[in-house]
Amino acid sequence: MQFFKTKHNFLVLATAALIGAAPSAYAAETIRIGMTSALTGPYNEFGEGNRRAVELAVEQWNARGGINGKKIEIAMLLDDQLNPDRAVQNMRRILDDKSIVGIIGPAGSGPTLAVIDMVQADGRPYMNPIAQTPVITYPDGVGTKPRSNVFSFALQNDVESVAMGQFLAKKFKRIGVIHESTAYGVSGLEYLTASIEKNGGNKPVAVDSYNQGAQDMTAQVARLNRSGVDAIAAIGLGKDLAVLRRTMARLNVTAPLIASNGALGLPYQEGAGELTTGTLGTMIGAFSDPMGKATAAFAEAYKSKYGTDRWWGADPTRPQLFMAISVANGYDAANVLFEGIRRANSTDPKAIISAIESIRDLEGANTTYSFSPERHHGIETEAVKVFEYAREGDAVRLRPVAN
Amino acid sequence: MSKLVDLITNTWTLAVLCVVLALAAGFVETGTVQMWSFVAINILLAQSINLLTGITGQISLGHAGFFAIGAYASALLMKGAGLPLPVSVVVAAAISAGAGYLLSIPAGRVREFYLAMMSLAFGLIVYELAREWRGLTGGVMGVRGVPSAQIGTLSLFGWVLDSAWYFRILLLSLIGTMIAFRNFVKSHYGRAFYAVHVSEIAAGTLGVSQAATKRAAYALSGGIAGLAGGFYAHLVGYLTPESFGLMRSVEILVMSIVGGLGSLTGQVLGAIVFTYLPQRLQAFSDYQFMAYGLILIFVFTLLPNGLAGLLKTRTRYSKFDQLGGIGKASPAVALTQRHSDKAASHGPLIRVEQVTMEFSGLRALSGVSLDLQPSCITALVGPNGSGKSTLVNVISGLYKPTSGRILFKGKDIGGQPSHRIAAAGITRTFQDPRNVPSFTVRENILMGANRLYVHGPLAAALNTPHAKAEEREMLGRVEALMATAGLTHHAEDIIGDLPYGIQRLAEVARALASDPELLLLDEPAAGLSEHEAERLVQLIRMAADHGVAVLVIDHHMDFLARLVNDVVVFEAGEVIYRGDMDGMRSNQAVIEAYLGKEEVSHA
Amino acid sequence: MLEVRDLNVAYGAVEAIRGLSLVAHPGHITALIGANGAGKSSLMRAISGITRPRAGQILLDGRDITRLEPHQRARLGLAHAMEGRRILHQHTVEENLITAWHFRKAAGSYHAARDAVYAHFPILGERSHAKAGTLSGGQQQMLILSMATLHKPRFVMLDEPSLGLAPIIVSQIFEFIKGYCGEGERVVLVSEQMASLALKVADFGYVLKHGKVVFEGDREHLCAGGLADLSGAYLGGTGAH
Amino acid sequence: MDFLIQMIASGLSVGAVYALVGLGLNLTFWTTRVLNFGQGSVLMAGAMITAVLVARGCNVFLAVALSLVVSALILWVIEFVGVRPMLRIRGSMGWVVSTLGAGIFLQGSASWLFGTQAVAFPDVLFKSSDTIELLGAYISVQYIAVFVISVVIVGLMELFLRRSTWGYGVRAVAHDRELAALMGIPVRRVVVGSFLVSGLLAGAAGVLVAQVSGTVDPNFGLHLLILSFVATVVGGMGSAVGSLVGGLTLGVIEKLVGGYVSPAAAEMVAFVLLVAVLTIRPQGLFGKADTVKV
Repeated sequence: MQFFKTKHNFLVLATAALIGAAPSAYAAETIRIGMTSALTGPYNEFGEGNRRAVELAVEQWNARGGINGKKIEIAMLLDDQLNPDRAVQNMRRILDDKSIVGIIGPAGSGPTLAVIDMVQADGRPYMNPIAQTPVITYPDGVGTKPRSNVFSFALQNDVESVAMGQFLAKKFKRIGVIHESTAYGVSGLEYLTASIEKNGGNKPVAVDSYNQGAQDMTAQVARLNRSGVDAIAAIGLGKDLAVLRRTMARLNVTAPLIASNGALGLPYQEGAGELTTGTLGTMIGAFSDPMGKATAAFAEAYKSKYGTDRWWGADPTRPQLFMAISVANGYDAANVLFEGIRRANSTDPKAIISAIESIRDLEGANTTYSFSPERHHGIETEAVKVFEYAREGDAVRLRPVAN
Repeated sequence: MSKLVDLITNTWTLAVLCVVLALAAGFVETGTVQMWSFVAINILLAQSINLLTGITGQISLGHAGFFAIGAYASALLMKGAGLPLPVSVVVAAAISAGAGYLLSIPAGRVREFYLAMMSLAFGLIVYELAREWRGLTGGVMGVRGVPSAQIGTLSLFGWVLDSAWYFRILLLSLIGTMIAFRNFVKSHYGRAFYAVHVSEIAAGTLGVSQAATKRAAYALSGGIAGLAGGFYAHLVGYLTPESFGLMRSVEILVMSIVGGLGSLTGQVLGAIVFTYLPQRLQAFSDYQFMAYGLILIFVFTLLPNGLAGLLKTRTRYSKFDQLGGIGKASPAVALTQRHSDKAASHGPLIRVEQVTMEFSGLRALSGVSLDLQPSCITALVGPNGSGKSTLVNVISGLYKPTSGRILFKGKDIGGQPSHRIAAAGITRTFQDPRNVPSFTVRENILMGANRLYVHGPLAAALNTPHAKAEEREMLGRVEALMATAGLTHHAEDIIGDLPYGIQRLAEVARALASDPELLLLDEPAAGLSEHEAERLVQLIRMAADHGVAVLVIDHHMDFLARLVNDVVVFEAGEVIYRGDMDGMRSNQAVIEAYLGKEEVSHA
Repeated sequence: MLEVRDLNVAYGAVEAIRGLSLVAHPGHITALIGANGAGKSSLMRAISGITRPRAGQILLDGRDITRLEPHQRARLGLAHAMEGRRILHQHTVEENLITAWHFRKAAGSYHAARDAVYAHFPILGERSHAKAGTLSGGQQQMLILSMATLHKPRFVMLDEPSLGLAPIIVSQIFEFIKGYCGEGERVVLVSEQMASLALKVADFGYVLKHGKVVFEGDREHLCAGGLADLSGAYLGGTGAH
Repeated sequence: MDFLIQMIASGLSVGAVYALVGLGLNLTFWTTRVLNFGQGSVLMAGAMITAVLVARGCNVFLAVALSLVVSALILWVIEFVGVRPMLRIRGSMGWVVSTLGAGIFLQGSASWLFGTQAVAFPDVLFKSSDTIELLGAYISVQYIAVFVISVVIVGLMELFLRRSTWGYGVRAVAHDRELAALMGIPVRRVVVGSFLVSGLLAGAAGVLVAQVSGTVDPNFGLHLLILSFVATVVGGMGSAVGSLVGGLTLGVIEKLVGGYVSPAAAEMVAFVLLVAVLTIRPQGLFGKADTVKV
């Protein structure tokens, strides 16, 4: 009997599986959006942060009576755990629901690259909050035609590397670059090199890579050191940058570390401990003093809804800079999408897209947004600053470096 | 209950199901069709690893490697060389089959843990290559813009494929592969693969070369996984190395193990469950990893035979059912009749000349010589450890003689690998029966006939008339042998569950199924009941009547007495007597060596 | 006294021992005679606890040990030398003896026991640092005997100690067994395929076939039965019926 | 010159950890013929618990001790739910699935309890800025400490296995369970013991590695586990010394290739080495050839 039971359940599961999800009824009275991101799993920091941001935005709009009287509803909130196959399957489910009006995408370059072509083929407005690789928005390279329906709120590699490149070119002669070997790291390297040269610096004298989660970087650091670098530029996640910093200390490498945004997050600060002092990192400047009105408002709203959680950061009095790319980007993505729908006063993709393209000087948490048919990315170079961990008394604070 | 099982495993039901799916694909949502496609791909992967790990017993932790090779190959061939879908996936499969063949060369030499690690290394090497070989694979940036059905960029001879049609093509290839795979597994090749799994030594004595078998298994398995990879590439349209890491290999293995290693149906179930599980688990949100972990931990305590255990179906390794029995057409000949005129005009069948066998100084055989004539039954007796089994092991090629020659039909076979010797027509049995416990009696005996098959793997997979005819003929032999051995009513029983005596008989029958010219039996009567022993005598007599030369090791004097033509007595690795039974009984040397002095004084 | 009461042992559907009972008395060597697959080894494995019986009882001096773990039985002074030269091949002779010694209730010192062994089998002393796997068959058998009897256990089971050995060695081994059984009230159970050999040592014999006792009796009885009958019995002929 | 020294130094230290983990895998493999795919997560647990406890203001050494105990217990549970039941089912390879499941479960629990973010690992042994100078090369004291501790532990284990009574017990069980039982060895207790010790080793390795990397996250340990597998196989499953030699060889080669060829190549070298060694010597460098009996 028991045997029959399990067996029976199994058959139910199997058949249920075969039938798949039934199409949800078209609900005209609400604006339905879909989102897939890394909500759980080892890489959920950005995904979870964005979920909170999007839910906050929806709450606020609905509190204001929704879009032209229609309430907003997150009709599909799926978890891809940063796994490309899962992302593809989730995105497929979202696209299959014809009642979905707008889409907010995955939390990394890998899964985003996996879904982006099908999204473009589908044509509905798609917001890319996190993935930094520019090819997501500009398949044929920055400056060329963007994908018609893809808008980016991420800190694109090319944008991020401008500030970094200027700084490096100005201050250092022999630059060594180390990057994680992922889509993000590799394209980051390209743009950084380009930017350094554009700003009249000499191209990096040494370049090395590491795998995410590497626990020791002796080989890489020693190689850079051997080629006599006077600065080490790094592109990667916070915890890996911490390993890098510690390895530098072990090999007594004194050249300064100038890193991508990862260096400004908690994992780096905790992992590198007191070694953080002196590290420089590039980041959207929004959350540094003085905060803009919109930014402050967002921070306030977030704090009141979620309190001072790990996305807010260690210091309860003020949000960490890192919020800009783990939370605020998602918040702006949602707001711009809704604003577009509002302006279009329609759920027709074409209309919404052209409405978004018509947006000029919209105050967002991270920056002031302006889009156009040629320009589908929000964060621009002026929004990005270089910060330094400086010792103030017994505390270590991040302060912007005069550029 | 069992009716339900019959229903869902019935060929027609399955056929109908497939048709339904193919039609439905046009109406359900793309996402659903896409999931079905993922299932189909996972079924291919599961079958591929099942062939290698489940059937041939070679564990693989690197199947993602084959999967990746197939995917990248097909993607690049189509993107770069513009090959059409059928060509690109087939070539991709061929390439990763090649990779499998190459891997088998080092992997064939290692076992269990070491094999697991080597396969793991293989998978990770492919993964690292995919990451680092930017020129070819695009490195970590991956391959973008692979022609893919879901984006509508995939076309076949100008006709643009949508997800539904892609799924139909995939389904068709899956069914094709499954049928071919099934036929292949049920052919003598499948049985050979399984024999290598159970006992490489026994496999050798069936004329199966374990090295060649492993090479074939790896190549085939790689090929199927490569095919899956090809279809995967054109399903998702974007390839990143991250899709081919260790976790993918593990997933594939888990799918297959949970499905039930060795069972073809089980693989399908495993694939279905593990394709949908992650999606369904999303409901658990933060707990889904824990849930998944718990499922993996306890699935085996709950389903010891995997999902296959649920449907009480067993994968059978003969085409008996397919052919609907053996039909009347089959001639009931168990053995080929060889002219059996005892006149030794044409010399002995086998001549052992001055054979010596030493193990680290210990002399098991010292200068043994003896001849065996066709249709002559010779007993080999002597105290334990006098070298009887050693002689059989030397003749059958398990040991390489230290010195001396063994002339079989005039040519020296001393020291040749056992599978060659078996193929030449020398078959032996072991003191402890070496059957495949999970096979039926019929399948076990049929395995013996392995060396007689002439049809090739392709014929086996396609079930050509010739292949069928041959299988039918062999099944006929087996039937006849079982009749003589009195095993007919056990034909469908799993041999592992049968009494010792029956297993012994079956093993002798298996030896005869190879239609040998020389038959070596190591204590065949040990542990047989009177009745079984009688059957054994009949079997051996039948062999002799058909011109087979038989050498029997045994202690049953009375059993031997009513069977053999002459006796060879061993003592400490030397022949101390050769002649008839009565002569032996009165021979002083024998009595002393065999029975010891005191008893004689007693008697 | 070692006693077995209607024991049943089965591997899957294969019945190896079918309702077998026997008694082995102290001070006597009891032989189990029978061909391959007759159930000699299965019986011994059940007694020492390696295979769990389906039914039946095993008693040492009246104490029921049927439920005990093998190592517990070993510590009660039950030694079992399995067939097929089971020793630690990768270990040296010395290490084999040490391992055999340390986990059982040991009376006296290890060194004394070891020296006794080397005194009785000098060859083992000479090769004490050689890997056991490199010993000759006879030497391995000696080592096995020594390991089994190292603690002077009261109950000793030897599964085919003569297997594959030259007659001289065999008689040497049997001498040892006789001697061991003689000193102290010890119960010794020996299995043999060849009655002739068994009768060289045994005081009492059970002839097994298909997991049953088909013929039993003391030495005289077995011999009186005459070799022919006896051979009939253990060679599977009709003599026994 | 100083470059070479730095490579070798870090290689030795990393390699010693491989050896430590490898030895843990070896122990359980000897007694049960099962490979624990969950071991990586046990490393994680060891390090994670230490980190969390210290962050909660617990004394460092107490924290380490506690985490070692927990890791041991984890392996004990794995043996109970994941290994023992599997061994009853012949040839099902269920243990692959169950031990893997255990690992995933641990990962899941860790992310549920402590979040998925990398947690800072306290400086238990020295600071990463502590270095000594040798022939013009700076060598981290932490590396030296990690190396010394690992080697000492492995050495002690080898001694334990070779000399102590229980060591004989483990080796006997590894060689022949039945024979061991007949010698009066409590096989079950030896098996459980081997898992407990394996857990201790894993926990220790976790702490040591975390000390080098500076952070722990739920994903921590898998990569290390794989490389330790490789080290063990290269050294040969037979002996603790084998694991040590295998580990050190692998660590040093990895760093040398990383330093002189490229870090990318270093990722691959371990596996190429493995295939190469097994092709030439199927039982590994120090392994004993398993004899096929007829």
